[in-house]
Amino acid sequence: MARDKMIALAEAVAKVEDGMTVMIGGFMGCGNAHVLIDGLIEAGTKDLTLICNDGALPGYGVGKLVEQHRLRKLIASHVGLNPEVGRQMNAGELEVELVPQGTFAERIRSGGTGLGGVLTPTGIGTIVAEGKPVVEVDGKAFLLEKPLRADIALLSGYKVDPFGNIWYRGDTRTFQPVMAMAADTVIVEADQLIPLGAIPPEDVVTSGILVDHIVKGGDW
Amino acid sequence: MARDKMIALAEAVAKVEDGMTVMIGGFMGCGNAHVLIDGLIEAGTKDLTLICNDGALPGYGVGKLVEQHRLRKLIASHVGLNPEVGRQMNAGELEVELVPQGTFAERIRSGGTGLGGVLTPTGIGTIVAEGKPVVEVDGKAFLLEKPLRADIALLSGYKVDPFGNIWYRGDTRTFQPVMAMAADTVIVEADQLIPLGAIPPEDVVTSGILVDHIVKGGDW
Amino acid sequence: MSTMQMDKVQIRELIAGRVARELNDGDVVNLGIGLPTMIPSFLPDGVEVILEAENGIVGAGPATDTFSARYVVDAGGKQASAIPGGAFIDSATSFGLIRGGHIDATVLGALEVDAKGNLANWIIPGKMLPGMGGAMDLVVGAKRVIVAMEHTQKGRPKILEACTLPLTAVECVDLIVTEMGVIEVTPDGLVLKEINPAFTVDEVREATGAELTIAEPLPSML
Amino acid sequence: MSTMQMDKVQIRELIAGRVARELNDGDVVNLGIGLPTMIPSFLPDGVEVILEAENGIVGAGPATDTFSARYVVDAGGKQASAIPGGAFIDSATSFGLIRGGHIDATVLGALEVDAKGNLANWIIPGKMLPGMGGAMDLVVGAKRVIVAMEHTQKGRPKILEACTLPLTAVECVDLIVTEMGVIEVTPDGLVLKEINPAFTVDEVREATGAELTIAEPLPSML
Repeated sequence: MARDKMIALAEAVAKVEDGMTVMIGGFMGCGNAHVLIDGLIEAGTKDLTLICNDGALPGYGVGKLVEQHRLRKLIASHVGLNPEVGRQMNAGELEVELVPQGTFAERIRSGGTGLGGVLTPTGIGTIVAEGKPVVEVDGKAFLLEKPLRADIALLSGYKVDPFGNIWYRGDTRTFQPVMAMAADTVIVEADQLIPLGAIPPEDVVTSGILVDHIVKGGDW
Repeated sequence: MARDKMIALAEAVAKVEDGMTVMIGGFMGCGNAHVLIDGLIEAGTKDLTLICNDGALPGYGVGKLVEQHRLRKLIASHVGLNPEVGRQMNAGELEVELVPQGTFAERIRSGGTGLGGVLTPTGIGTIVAEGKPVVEVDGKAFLLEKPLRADIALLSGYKVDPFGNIWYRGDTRTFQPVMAMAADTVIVEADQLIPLGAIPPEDVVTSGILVDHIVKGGDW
Repeated sequence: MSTMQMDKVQIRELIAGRVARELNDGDVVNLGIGLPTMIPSFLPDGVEVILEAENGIVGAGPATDTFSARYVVDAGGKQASAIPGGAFIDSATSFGLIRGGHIDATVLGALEVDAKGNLANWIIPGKMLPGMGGAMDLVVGAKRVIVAMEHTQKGRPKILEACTLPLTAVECVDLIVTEMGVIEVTPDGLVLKEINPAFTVDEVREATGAELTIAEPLPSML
Repeated sequence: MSTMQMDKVQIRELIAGRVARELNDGDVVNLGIGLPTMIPSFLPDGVEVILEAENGIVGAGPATDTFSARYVVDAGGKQASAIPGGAFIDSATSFGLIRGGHIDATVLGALEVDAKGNLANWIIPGKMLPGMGGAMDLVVGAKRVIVAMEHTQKGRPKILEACTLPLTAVECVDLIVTEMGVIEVTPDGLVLKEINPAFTVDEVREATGAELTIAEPLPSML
């Protein structure tokens, strides 16, 4: 099991091709995969569809990808703290799909766990429901929201072992555990590389079987 | 937050009334709430609908509730290791509803998280699908399986603090985290009582906000 | 005293203070950004609530040295912490708690609320599109939805017979607390349950775009 | 040598040994109870697989003193462990992995398999009703479904044109490994890919209740 999945940052970044759909975890920049994002900026990667809870802040986290016009589309629940998202949207430079945050999490979970979608009461009677099927269960109406998947997920882990087991610090966890299941390729940047088995099996949050590659994260 | 939720076993057991629907976590007896089960046996509680993955083994865990004819109905995924379940079922003494194990977990999760049900490919084309709606999503068929909820959930935790935060040891975790969300009242038996805050916030598996009462578990 | 004589800070403190009295000891509460975050400092003695931050904290607390902003932020993106006994959870679990009715109350602002308890608080077409964030899930899932807001917007009523802006959710609001009074949403419409004695009932009616039933007696909200 | 000349243990070892060669280094594998649990001991040198136990172990290992049976059992209810680097996960997550295609292969027994890859392995009406456990999810979700079983049951074929027993899942089986040969389920039906040289093709055909296409060449399964 002690497979070493470490690769160089450039190698990891090269796996993200122009036009791909990318998931990045975190919330308002906290928990974003900052090192990998800087790598994408450096590499010039563009035309991405980004699935991330928010647009972070200008100059911070995924906000950098927005600022540098690397996104064709953003699927998020909140973009209010990064005015550049609104500007590009109004200028027709960026397509934005807004999803209620709970539905956002559950659509990704659904995409990663083989379910057909989410039956949620959230959004019923609002513009979020437009064009979506409504399924009635025992007299109550639920929106059918479809699964979300990506070509690649870029995660940020605090303690990561060589097999890719991840322990997230604080509330950087956010959408990362569900994203780890919903992408064809999963890359984690590790703030700390620790020996195999150093995370007690009860405390592993994302199992290494979901992780393809590890890059060095750390200070920034 | 340092609320002391400890109650005596007899008080906890009295909350389980005849005829109630009860969830018990664990797998083949491992992780069952053994102390609470013994309490129910002692108290004579009966006519229960039990939602538990399996019938455990004769004389072990929930198997005791079967043996002592305390169940009116069992909702489970597997009952093969406890022949008494089959005997009572054939004798018309016990109603058994069999649910695929993944669907079982997800129906409980759905019941606890306000979703309208589960859209699963599991069971399509089998007798499990009989009488259930099929929902097509992007040309693929999914069974709509309804949420499961209970009046009370009886959990077994290893480390439990006074607020009811739970850390499960080994693979006793099983269905317990989803059951903690899907019952009106949640009681946990604690193998170890630890001080508030002794579980790092990242390692709390079931938050104390879901737990109503704690009883002393421990050796058996 | 009319609204004009209260400054913004006084209005906000009045509202936050009154909402604080709606919360019970031990309640799990999710507070929206802005005014609602002022509520904890007004909690009566002996009332302690557990703050849930939808990005993944049960038992959210103020910034501390132990928890760096790199690893712990609240739902407003600001540095935060978990109090002893708190937990960090993933977003699917957090919204499972929210949608599943495990949050006793959520308090948030509004652009409009109407007589049926419909809420509009996330979008002004052509002007503002920050995204709904967690609001749609919160107002659908929390056991109790309390709107805390100023009664009017530049003199125009925000409490209406029917919302004109795109909705956040239908029939979700339980209580509206403003600087003028406390209004309950009932199956028979809006009921003014308490009033700020600085205003007359007629003044409240005038500032409200929906029919109000007046409770009798009508105690002071202060 | 015919089946009659091989004892049960030899048959099971033959099947388990052949299935072992289907697994790749690093594969995440879920093994059903019984015969499939023998597979790990037959893995070729340099091939290490990660065992998933659906009750919540990623990287399941044998019983050790460190992990007591009170706290760690495998999917058969027997004392087990997590190997270094393993993880204990809850059941919703475990079946999320299974249904979501994160398990490379599952190996399990069958009562019947048919030409379309339909599988019946959980119920004999009026006789046996253990429950499907995790089998229905496993065969729907795993990337590769391998049936490991004796070719016949008391001389009656278990591989049929169409299953007669209630199904576990439709069109889910990829490969069937028996003591007589290795059969692949293809869109055009069943293909005998390898044969146990102790049997002739005619003997295999006779023991099989469905049409078999014979691969050319037809290598030995040993």
